[in-house]
Amino acid sequence: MSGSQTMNRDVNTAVIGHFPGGVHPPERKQPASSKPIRKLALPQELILPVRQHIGPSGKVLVAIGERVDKGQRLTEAGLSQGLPLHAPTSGIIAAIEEHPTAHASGLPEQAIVIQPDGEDRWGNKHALPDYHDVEISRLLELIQEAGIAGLGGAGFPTAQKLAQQKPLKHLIINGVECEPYIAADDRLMQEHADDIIAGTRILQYITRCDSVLLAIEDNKPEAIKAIAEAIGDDPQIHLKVVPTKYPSGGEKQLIELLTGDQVPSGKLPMDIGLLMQNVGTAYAVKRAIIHGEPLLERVVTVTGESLKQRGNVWALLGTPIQHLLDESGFTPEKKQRIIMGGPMMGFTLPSSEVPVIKTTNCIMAPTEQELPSPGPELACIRCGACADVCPATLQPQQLQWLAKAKDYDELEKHNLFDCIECGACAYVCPSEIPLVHYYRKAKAEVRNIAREKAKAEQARKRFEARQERLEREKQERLERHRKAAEERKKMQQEKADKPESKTKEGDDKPAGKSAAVAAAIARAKAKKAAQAAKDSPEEDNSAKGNES
Amino acid sequence: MSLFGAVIALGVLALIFGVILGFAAVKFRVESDPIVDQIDEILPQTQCGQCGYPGCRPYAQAIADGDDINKCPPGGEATIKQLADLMGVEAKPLDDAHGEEDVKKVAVIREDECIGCTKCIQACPVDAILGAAKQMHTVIEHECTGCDLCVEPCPVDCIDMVKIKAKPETWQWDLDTVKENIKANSIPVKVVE
Amino acid sequence: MSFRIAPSPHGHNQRTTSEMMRWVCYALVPGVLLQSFFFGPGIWFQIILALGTAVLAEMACTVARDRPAFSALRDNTAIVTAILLAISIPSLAPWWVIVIGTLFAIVVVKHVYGGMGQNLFNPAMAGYVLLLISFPVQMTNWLPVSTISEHSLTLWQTLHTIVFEYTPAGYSVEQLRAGIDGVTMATPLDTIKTELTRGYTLTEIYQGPEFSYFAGAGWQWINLGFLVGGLLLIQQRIISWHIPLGFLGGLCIPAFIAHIFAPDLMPGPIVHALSGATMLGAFFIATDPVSAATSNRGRVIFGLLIGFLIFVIRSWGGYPDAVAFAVLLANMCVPLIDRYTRPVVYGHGD
Amino acid sequence: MNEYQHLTKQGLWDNNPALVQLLGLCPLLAVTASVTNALGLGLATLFVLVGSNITVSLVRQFVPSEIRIPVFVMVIATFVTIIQLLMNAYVFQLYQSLGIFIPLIVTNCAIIGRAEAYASKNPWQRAAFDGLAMGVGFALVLVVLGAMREIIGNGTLFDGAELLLGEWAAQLRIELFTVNYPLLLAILPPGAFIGMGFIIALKNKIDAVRSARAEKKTVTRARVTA
Amino acid sequence: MTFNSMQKNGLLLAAFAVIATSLVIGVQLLTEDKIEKQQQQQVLRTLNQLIPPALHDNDLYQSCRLLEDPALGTRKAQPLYRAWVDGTPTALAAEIVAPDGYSGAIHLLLAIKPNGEVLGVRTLRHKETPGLGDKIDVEKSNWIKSFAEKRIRGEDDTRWAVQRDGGMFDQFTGATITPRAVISAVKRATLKLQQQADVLFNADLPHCQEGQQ
Repeated sequence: MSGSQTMNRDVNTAVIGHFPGGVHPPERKQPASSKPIRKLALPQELILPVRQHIGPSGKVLVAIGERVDKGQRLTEAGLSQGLPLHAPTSGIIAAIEEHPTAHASGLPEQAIVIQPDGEDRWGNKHALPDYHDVEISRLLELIQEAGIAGLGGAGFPTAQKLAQQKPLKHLIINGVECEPYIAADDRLMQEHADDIIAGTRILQYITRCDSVLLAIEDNKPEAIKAIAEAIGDDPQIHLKVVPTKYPSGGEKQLIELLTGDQVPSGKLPMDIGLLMQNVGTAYAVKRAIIHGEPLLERVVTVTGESLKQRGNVWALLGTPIQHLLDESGFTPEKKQRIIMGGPMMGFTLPSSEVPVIKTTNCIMAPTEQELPSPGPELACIRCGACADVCPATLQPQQLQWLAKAKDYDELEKHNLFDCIECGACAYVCPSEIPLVHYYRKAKAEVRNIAREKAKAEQARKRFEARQERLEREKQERLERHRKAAEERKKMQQEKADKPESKTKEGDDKPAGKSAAVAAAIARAKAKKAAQAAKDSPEEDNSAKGNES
Repeated sequence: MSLFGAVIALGVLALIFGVILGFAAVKFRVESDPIVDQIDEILPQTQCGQCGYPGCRPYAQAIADGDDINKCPPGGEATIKQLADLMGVEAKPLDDAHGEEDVKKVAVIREDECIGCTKCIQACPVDAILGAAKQMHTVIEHECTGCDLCVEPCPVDCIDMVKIKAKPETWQWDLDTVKENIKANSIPVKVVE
Repeated sequence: MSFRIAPSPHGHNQRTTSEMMRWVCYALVPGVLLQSFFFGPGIWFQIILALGTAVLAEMACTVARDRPAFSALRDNTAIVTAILLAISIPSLAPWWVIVIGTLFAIVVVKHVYGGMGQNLFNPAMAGYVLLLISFPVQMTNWLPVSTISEHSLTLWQTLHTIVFEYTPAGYSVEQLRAGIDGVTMATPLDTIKTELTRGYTLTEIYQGPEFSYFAGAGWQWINLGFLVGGLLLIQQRIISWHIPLGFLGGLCIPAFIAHIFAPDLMPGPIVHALSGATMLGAFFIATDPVSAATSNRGRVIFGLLIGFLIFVIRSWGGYPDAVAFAVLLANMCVPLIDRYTRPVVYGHGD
Repeated sequence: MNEYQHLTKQGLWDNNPALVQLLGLCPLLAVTASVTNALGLGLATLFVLVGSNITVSLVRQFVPSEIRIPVFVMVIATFVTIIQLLMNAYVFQLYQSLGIFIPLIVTNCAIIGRAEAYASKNPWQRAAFDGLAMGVGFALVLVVLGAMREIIGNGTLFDGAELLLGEWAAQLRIELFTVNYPLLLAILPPGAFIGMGFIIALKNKIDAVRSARAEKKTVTRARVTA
Repeated sequence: MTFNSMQKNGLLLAAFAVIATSLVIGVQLLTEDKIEKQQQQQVLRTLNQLIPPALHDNDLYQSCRLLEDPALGTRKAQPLYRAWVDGTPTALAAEIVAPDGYSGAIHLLLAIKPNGEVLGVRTLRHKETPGLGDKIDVEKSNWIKSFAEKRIRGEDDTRWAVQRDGGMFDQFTGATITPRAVISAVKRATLKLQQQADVLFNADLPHCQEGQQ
């Protein structure tokens, strides 16, 4: 705070709003915020999941064995929410395959594996040093083509967020970075304040907004100083220093903090005339427009006491986590945890073979002593500590009961989906209940139920349509039979002496095919018989029934 | 005399109330609630027949007429709970005489073994199998309800019921499965020179 | 390399439930010490009996419910329940009183309702009410405080009385209660209640030996002891101030108003606050989180309700003290209070 | 299982009005402080139930659905009033101790419930039997609860049976034990709630054990399609 | 349609009401006498405990008169029974109320000789705490019998109090309010009945059956 007061610039510490709840976990940002961002050696391979953001994946444009340049597009943007992907360095496409990805589930997704050739050879770049006479739609196109997604966490495609056609009250640039340990944005602000402000001005130009609120937490005096200098005397960009409290960097919380307004449930900030972008995104936009460089790398905080060298690194997208750990002097303890993201919202990785993706802001390898695991879960004693810290003023203890009881209707009535999963409730729970985990499960289940319901509805329609069709066909068949019978009668009357024609079904089958079919049936029968011998005799009956 | 008065008074009162009730019965008649539709809405529409009724709708009708609510294995616990809420009865465990709740599955035809007999197509209650006589058949995965009614009629046993693969977006946050996910799917990276 | 999987958040700051309960026990110490000074060492036997019963009952219940025997003891809540019940009953009550009460509290009120965290009622107070209703004689046999008592019992005499209901010399508790002039002494609240019905004024009643400075002799110091412990709990953030404040407000404000209008019939706020189980109730019993309201607004209302009910029952009800009844009645209102004090969720306001 | 066996099983166990339907709790909780009272009210309820079921069943053809509820209520109220008068005249002592609970039989939902659910749809023989089964089921629960509370709260059984059954019944009184301090809670209304809870829990437990032991049946799967 | 339904339902319901009411009336007429006899016996049973047959040759139940006097503890008229032997007044019994019981009013039956000696007291109805105050019930304890043969010396007779207050009656463990209430009610009523015994035996008071039932 003292740092900000010594500067006679537009540093506005008067915060309008306030958000309820919140916690003050130990910050531990020092190791990462005090050292410059390191450059890493090129890893052996880069693993690029085709889908790194919300929405469908794009179409792969390269083939195995193909040589690619740095910045070359690897996938084509999908339909609505897609984003293209680029080669972070030059090299050879080694594989296109399923690979565990940066997701809590550890489930595999399609990924392009590049083996770097070490040349780091750029392909074509379309730099655009002066964007002011370029049409906004073209700028959005450039941002889209650069593959920029929100680097703060959710990873929503930036161009699509910017393209919303509504007048803005404020453009908010989020440099709060409230999670403990993480100092990626902090360090980026310290080292690239000018780029960030330049990026901010591009965003401002695109959204035609004349009021920018740039928010930084008051525990980052160096960043505040750097940004304040970079802003200079620009009257449209207001630096807002917000008090340190987790989760003030959450989109909804920061909006309440800066403007005093709440984003209505189920709506977007856009609906109340606000748009928020992360400082990292602003930086990426600047690189994309002014330098023509797509999003190829990002700052990742690598921290935790199992590492000797803690700090921030520039990591190419696709860098395996193992590489980051190796480069940071990793000495794992027993039952080591590797966390992607911060201690509050990050998820543990089952394997270090997963890559850095666009939204990876932190990799942690904490020791047990540093971040003790919670003890065994005890029963909720309804102490209300969780409700006191919930920034969304939910009733976490109630949600927990309902989640355990699987009462999904009631969960929705208690606004489960307004939970931002910040983890403050579980952090303070004296019974050490993994509350957020219950909510995530419940949310997944609610979504699943909705999916099942839609599917059931679809199935019902198809079933009914089928029944209708069968009924219709039956009627038609009956009609045909009736007609045929009449015909036959007539014919019989007319040609009473003519013999009946043969109508055997099998006659028109080609002999070879039918032999193969017979063989297949015989095979299946043998199999079933063997099965039946093992199982009960009833099975046998059913097998016989099948043939009829 | 007073006793006689009581009889008269009560008789007259009853007459008046009877008249009012008669009036109300005609004036405020409410259409009966289509409870069967509501039940049918809850059922998973697999049309699998495990409940002992030919399809979901007949079972819905049966529940409305007082049958047990715990006969639907595909719907499982969740469906029983919803039915219990709707019918105002106690939820009870699935009656395992009708089968057990299982993970969601889809039918997959081993296409090289299919002889194109169309028996499975006739068996599929939701028309989720494509194909024609003597042509290879295939299951439209996202239309398949996993009822497994097609398995039995197949003369060459070429239909498998396969667990629906979890995807990151449909994953149910079951942390116990993470290690298996990683183990089952970790593929060594091939290097092509 | 395989790593450990854990749900977020990673790390934890709050005291655990068992630590909180341990703090509650520490905070009871000043009050219990004073109580044992004024009512003799019987309270220690009662606490030991209650603890033993509670631990065994808790283990039996967890085993019966197919859980490891020691799992439920880990949270220390049974211990708190046992101590609260033990210090609420007369210290010379026969041994089976506290055993029945603790069994009822743990088995019926806690485990039958589903165990830890599921109980609708405060187990200690439900146990107390069971005892009060079932054994009114034993439960009202409070000795006069030691400073005005004729008799003071040794450790052995106390134990003998608790086990056999008579002192080694053959006196019953009833006889021990007789004061200097042969008149049986009651608790100050009981004295106020009975003497008021006989037409005495409060001024006259306060002349009696049961009273000194602000309220009942001895009782006032015990209450102050629990107040000190309660303030410690608030300072340690084990409990929030909302319930105690509401409780004392709900009791003292009506008492103050009534006292102004009828100074000789209605005891004043200080007498109420320092009598009976007021402070124990305000800081240790009403604040049991399981059976209390959860939001801060709800907690104030919950506390006010208890305080006001105590005032009403003490003034016009059948029992001299009413903390237990008031707490149980308010417990029943908790779902309603919680429902109507639910805060507006982010994004759902106007 | 024929209809009568089915009705018996329903009334006594599966669909017991007190334990499963939880009907008529008000008189049930109020009078079960002793076996004698419980038996008295149980018999009175049984009688009313059989009577009203028969009557409702007999008149069901004439009663349109619009006024069936008031008619049922009138039938029941008439029976109760008659019983009350008869008890007042012939078993006065019991009448005194059952006091206001006799008129409360009118509000016992078990009775109107049976009238609506069974008697109004079935011939009178069956309705009578249903009333008997349900009434016996209700009375049994009353007696069990009464016994439980009397033993715990008083240490006796059949205390005051002579009021109900005549002088000879005084010998029925069993003094199980004498305590100086009976557990008054059992006799007081809260004891009735707690005791009732335990009886219901016991019943559910028995059902659970029985259904766990029950043999597995198999159901043939219906085929929706060809 | 509407009219039909109204007519049919109205008439049917009325018919049911008439039948049901008639049935009830029928039974009522049949049992009337028996019930009255029962009620008499009920009152007599208690009365006979207090006024033994030797002390009366008249029909106690028929002797019932209504007396309205605040000394009986209530403003309502209370039944008063008078006993004679050969025309000589032998005993007076009255239902009295102790309004200040621990849990509301306690209804008592008090019988005295014309000279003021208490024949006995019984509790008719009360709501005192079970196990504590309910010892005034003769089925629970003999305490109530301690009034028998007691006499009262006047308004300020200090012996008519619980021992704790220096009187001659036991208090029972844990409860003092209940016995205090009973004693003061009995004391007040005894004084009154004793003073007015002569008047009451001869007064023309309304019959019980007329005033209340």
